[in-house]
Amino acid sequence: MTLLYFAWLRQVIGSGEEQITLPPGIGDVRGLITHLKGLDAKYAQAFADEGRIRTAVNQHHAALDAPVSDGDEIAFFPPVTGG
Amino acid sequence: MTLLYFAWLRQVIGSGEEQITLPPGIGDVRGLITHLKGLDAKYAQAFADEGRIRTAVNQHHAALDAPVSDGDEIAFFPPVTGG
Amino acid sequence: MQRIVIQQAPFDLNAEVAALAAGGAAGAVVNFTGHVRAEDGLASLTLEHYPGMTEAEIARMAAEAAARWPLTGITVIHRVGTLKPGDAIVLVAAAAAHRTPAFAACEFLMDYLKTHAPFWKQETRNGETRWAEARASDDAAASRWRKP
Amino acid sequence: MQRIVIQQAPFDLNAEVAALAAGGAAGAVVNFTGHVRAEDGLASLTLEHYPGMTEAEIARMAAEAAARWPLTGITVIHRVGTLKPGDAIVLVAAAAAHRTPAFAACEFLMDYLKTHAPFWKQETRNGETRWAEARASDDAAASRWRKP
Repeated sequence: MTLLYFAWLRQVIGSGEEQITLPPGIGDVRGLITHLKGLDAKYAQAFADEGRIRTAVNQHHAALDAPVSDGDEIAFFPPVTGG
Repeated sequence: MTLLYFAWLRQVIGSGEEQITLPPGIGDVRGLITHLKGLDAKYAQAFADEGRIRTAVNQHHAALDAPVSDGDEIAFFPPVTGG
Repeated sequence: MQRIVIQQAPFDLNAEVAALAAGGAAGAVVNFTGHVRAEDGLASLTLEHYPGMTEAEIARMAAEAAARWPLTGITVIHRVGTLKPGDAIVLVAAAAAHRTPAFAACEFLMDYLKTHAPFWKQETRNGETRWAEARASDDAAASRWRKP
Repeated sequence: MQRIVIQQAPFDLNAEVAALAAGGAAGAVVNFTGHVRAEDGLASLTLEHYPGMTEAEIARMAAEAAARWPLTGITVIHRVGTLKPGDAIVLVAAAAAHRTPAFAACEFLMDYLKTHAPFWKQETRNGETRWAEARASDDAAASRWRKP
């Protein structure tokens, strides 16, 4: 699956895009975040306050309980500030 | 005083502007209209339906009971349709 | 902060909006442009106005808008003369730090302009010309801004 | 009837409004332009976005607006990259036969764009750069369009 990071999340993680294989047993956004936080201190820092993170699954805004599967494009970002 | 006519009122009266001397005893817009209607058939026709006429006194919208005096600029016109 | 113009010529939206945004006080500019609709075979529209009162009445509306909302600028340009379908008739623009007052003021100004500014339209269809009638819906729109 | 563009370059309001008014179906075009405010010593703003989702999300908003109001056209142009105080950031335009739906749709689109379109702003002041925080007032503005 493709993971995308924007704004300060991209800066904390140090990359805007990465490819991962979804580990078995992870079925939703919340599970994916928990998995990432366990990988590395930079993910733990980026996702420390989940209230500051928004998610899109395949370019649609998604909640923490939205299903994810391998092949999806998952994006993490702060609340948007355009306009 | 100066009388101004706009849109179809101007066409019915045949002139956009005229100078008159306000006859004694006329104190408001309603009295002025009654006076004009008595002058000539074209005024009687133009002011036949007072519900279709709007008035401005010295470039402010004014009601039928608004006071008028010699030296005023009085304009008669249909409801406005700009914009 | 009021710019009120009656003219025959087209207006330049880029220049008008840039002037309202210059200096960086206005975060939001709301613009209304009214255009001649190609309805019922309309060939052209001819606008007449009351020089002097038109500018005075629009200035009074703009002062009222500025008293009601925290605006950084107001521009009203109304064209007169003969216009074709698609042509712009009027520009009403309100600028403010944030968008909510800019939207409200622009809509207020349009509603008042439609019902209070002394303009009259003649419509030409199939070679015949008649005066446009005022619309009751415009009076209703303006009445919602009346203070109790 | 939807025109959605993400670009670095400035936009041309005259051309955008003329395109929406062409043909004579639109009597009313309501435009919002957002500008960089010179607040608190802001030197510049840099906008980043999510290519692909940005266009898709704005297209979904535009479809929702077109379902709610009788519109003849919608144009959204959002700039990205680095902008200075006074520069235009965004254009949202809604066109309709009459003004009421054009005003409502333009305001709806702006409220949704502020809260749903994936753009992020970095603000530079005194040589220091920080990410802009989302405003609670924008969420409140968007929530008023939610259907019961």
